[in-house]
Amino acid sequence: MSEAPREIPGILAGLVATAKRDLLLAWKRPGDVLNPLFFFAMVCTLFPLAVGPSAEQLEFSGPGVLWVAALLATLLSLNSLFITDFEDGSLDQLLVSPQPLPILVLGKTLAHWLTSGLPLVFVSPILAITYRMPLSVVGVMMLTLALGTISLSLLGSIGAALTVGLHRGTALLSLLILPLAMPIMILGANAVSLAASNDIYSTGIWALGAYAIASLSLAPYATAAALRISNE
Amino acid sequence: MTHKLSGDNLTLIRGERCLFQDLSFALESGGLLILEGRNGCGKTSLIRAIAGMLSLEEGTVYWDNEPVDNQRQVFHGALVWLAHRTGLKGDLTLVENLGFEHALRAHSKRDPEEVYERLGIARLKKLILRSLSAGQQRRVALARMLLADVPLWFMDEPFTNLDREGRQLVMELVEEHCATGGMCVMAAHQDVEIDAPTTKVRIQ
Amino acid sequence: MKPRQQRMLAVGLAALGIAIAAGLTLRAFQDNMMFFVEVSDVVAGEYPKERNFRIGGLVVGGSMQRAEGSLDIRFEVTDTACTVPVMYSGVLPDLFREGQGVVAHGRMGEDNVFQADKILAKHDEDYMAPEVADSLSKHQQDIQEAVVKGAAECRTNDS
Amino acid sequence: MWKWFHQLASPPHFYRISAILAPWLAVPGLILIAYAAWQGLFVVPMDYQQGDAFRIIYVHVPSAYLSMMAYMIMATSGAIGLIWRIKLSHAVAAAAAPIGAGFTFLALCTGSIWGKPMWGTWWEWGDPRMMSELILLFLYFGYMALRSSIDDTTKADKASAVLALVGIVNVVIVHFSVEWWSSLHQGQTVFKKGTMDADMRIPLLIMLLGFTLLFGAMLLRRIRTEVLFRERRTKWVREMILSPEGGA
Repeated sequence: MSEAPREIPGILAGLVATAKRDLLLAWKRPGDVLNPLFFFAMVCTLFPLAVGPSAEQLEFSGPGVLWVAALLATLLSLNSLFITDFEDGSLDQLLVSPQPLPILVLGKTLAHWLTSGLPLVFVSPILAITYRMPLSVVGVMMLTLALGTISLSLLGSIGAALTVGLHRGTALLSLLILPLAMPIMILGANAVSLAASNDIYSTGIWALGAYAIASLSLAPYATAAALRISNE
Repeated sequence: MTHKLSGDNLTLIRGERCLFQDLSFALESGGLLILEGRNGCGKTSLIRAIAGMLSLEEGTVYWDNEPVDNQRQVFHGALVWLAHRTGLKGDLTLVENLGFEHALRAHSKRDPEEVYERLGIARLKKLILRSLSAGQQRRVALARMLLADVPLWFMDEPFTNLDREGRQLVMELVEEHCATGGMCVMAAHQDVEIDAPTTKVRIQ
Repeated sequence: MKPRQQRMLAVGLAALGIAIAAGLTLRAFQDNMMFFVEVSDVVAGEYPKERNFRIGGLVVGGSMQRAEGSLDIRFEVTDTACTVPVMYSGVLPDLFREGQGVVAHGRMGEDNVFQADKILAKHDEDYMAPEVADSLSKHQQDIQEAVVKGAAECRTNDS
Repeated sequence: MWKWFHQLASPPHFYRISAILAPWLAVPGLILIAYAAWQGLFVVPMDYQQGDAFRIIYVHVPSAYLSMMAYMIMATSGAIGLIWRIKLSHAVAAAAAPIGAGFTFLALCTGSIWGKPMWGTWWEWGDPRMMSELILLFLYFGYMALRSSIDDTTKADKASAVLALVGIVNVVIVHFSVEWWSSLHQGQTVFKKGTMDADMRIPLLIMLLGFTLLFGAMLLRRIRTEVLFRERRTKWVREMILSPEGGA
């Protein structure tokens, strides 16, 4: 055992290491990434089947449907954010790690966004085109989805941390997260609709950006606190 | 440089039950602290509370005479945790698993190859952990402890899933760790034969 | 980096994040205001072309005209200085009354008539007894006359 | 002051004090509500635009205000419990949640009944107040669900306190996002805020006071039950129940 006190690697190293490990895990289990994407695509298919395929209707409901589907898909993927770590004891290791817990949590959330939010952003244009969305609006939609899913991942991590280790965690997670996620969906879907009707949509983009940055700077602390409580 | 871990009047109530009350202990470099008691009496809760994962009803844990709550990162930088659930990812290989831990901690001077060799897992480096036996996985967890190269070991039931040889190995490692100035907190319901200055805390 | 420094950095970053978020929110509100154009600006031609926007003001008394057999409605909205004619097709909200506040959403037609696709009657937050309201509305007639006069002046200024 | 506060936070002391305090809140509260209800229903003239329909504000406004008040109490006492580890404040948070949910529901119902004559619809999806109130109800449900699914009381207290704090921010944001979305309330630049005649306002203020007192009494009663349940294994509860006058 060496005696001299050694320097703990910087917080950036902790963030990157956690994100890298989760990305590696996702790479080895592609199903976890693909399932929410298929779910997203299927929810998007459900609506025209249920509401009817008239072009006018599709154009009108497209932004809303895509956003609701994205929200539900993110919710689906959030469930497993901390569960496996809890079950195999990795969570304990994170809690007694010399790195600050909020940073590690942020790393995990970053990996979650890269494997759930970002793929949604890239898949959405295909579905948007089937909803007859013009290309200029598709760009706006991708931007809102990108910003919105960041906040969804961060807010969702709070809920996932609160429900980790509970028996009926899945249903409870939705109950906790949906009210928190509503503003994001309102802002996102509305900005896309406004862009589609050639209105000024920048308000929504700014507000989503504000939401993302605010949750980026606060949510990791709440998640870390929730994790410590849940894992007691 | 010697270290000191001590607890003062620790009280923990879980749900309705008071698990322990006014419990105190002190442990110095080179020593071994064994938490004893029947199954389900709160050993695990106590060791988790000392490691800072569980908040106590009352009492303070000190690391080098400074409350742990004031210096969580210093304290956590000085300890490793090994429990029944190993905290290793079944989908990753041995090297990937230990590499993660390596990135979070201060870099150790120990040679990984040497440690793998010693624990008899050198051959398994490229395999994913899921394909290893429970005992082998346990050895990987032990390798993580050695590689962290820190003074304080926390071991919650370290002998589960181990054959006789494995048990012997754990005892040897702990002895060696204590002999070189390390310290170890262990929760165990079996008798432990380790040649180190031992303090025992019995939970009723 | 020492833990204390780390904590300072963390708090600093969080505060910075909140500040940026607050800035972005302000920006969002500003952009939202672009939706809303004062009636006087509309008359002066300062409104977003090719885009929808909102105008708001009082419905000028006696300006409402209904087309027979359809839901088409035409009325005038004033900000007490200028007036804009508004066309709307659809069911008006219950609280829509002459002399009351209204917000119209739509775009400017080429004939300088505002084509509204949404009409929102302002939910009146004045609560009073009918007698009080009566006396006030008598008073309001004077206001209205002034308004119409003002609007006329505005038109002449323009021409 | 601090000492007095600390003393009050001890469960047995609180239990004694609250027993004396509760009727002093409940009785005046009920009297004020009865007086204001009589005023509001029969004495106050009807509104020049909404007729008699506006009288529902005498229930609607107090319950809407209390729905938010209860949430604030729930969140702040949760935070106090989290930071200073005062057990009683967690009991307060737990007790406030169902009452708050009740008032939120009442506010939504009365609002909806009012909406029918006012807007011609029972439910207006675009109204920011209605939406934020509805989401407040969902937050209460989530809070209570989280509490009930964690067996360990201490853990449930802490976890739900975190949730309540996160939710507080959200109610504000929901309000603004819907406001922006529906644009119903745009135009503050043109119309100034409303006013109310004195003879309509005074009964409303009395009603607000009455509701608040009644809420206080209800909250105290619930906290008492909560405290008794949480402390059921302790010595003071046993002594109190076994003593001749305490069992009642």
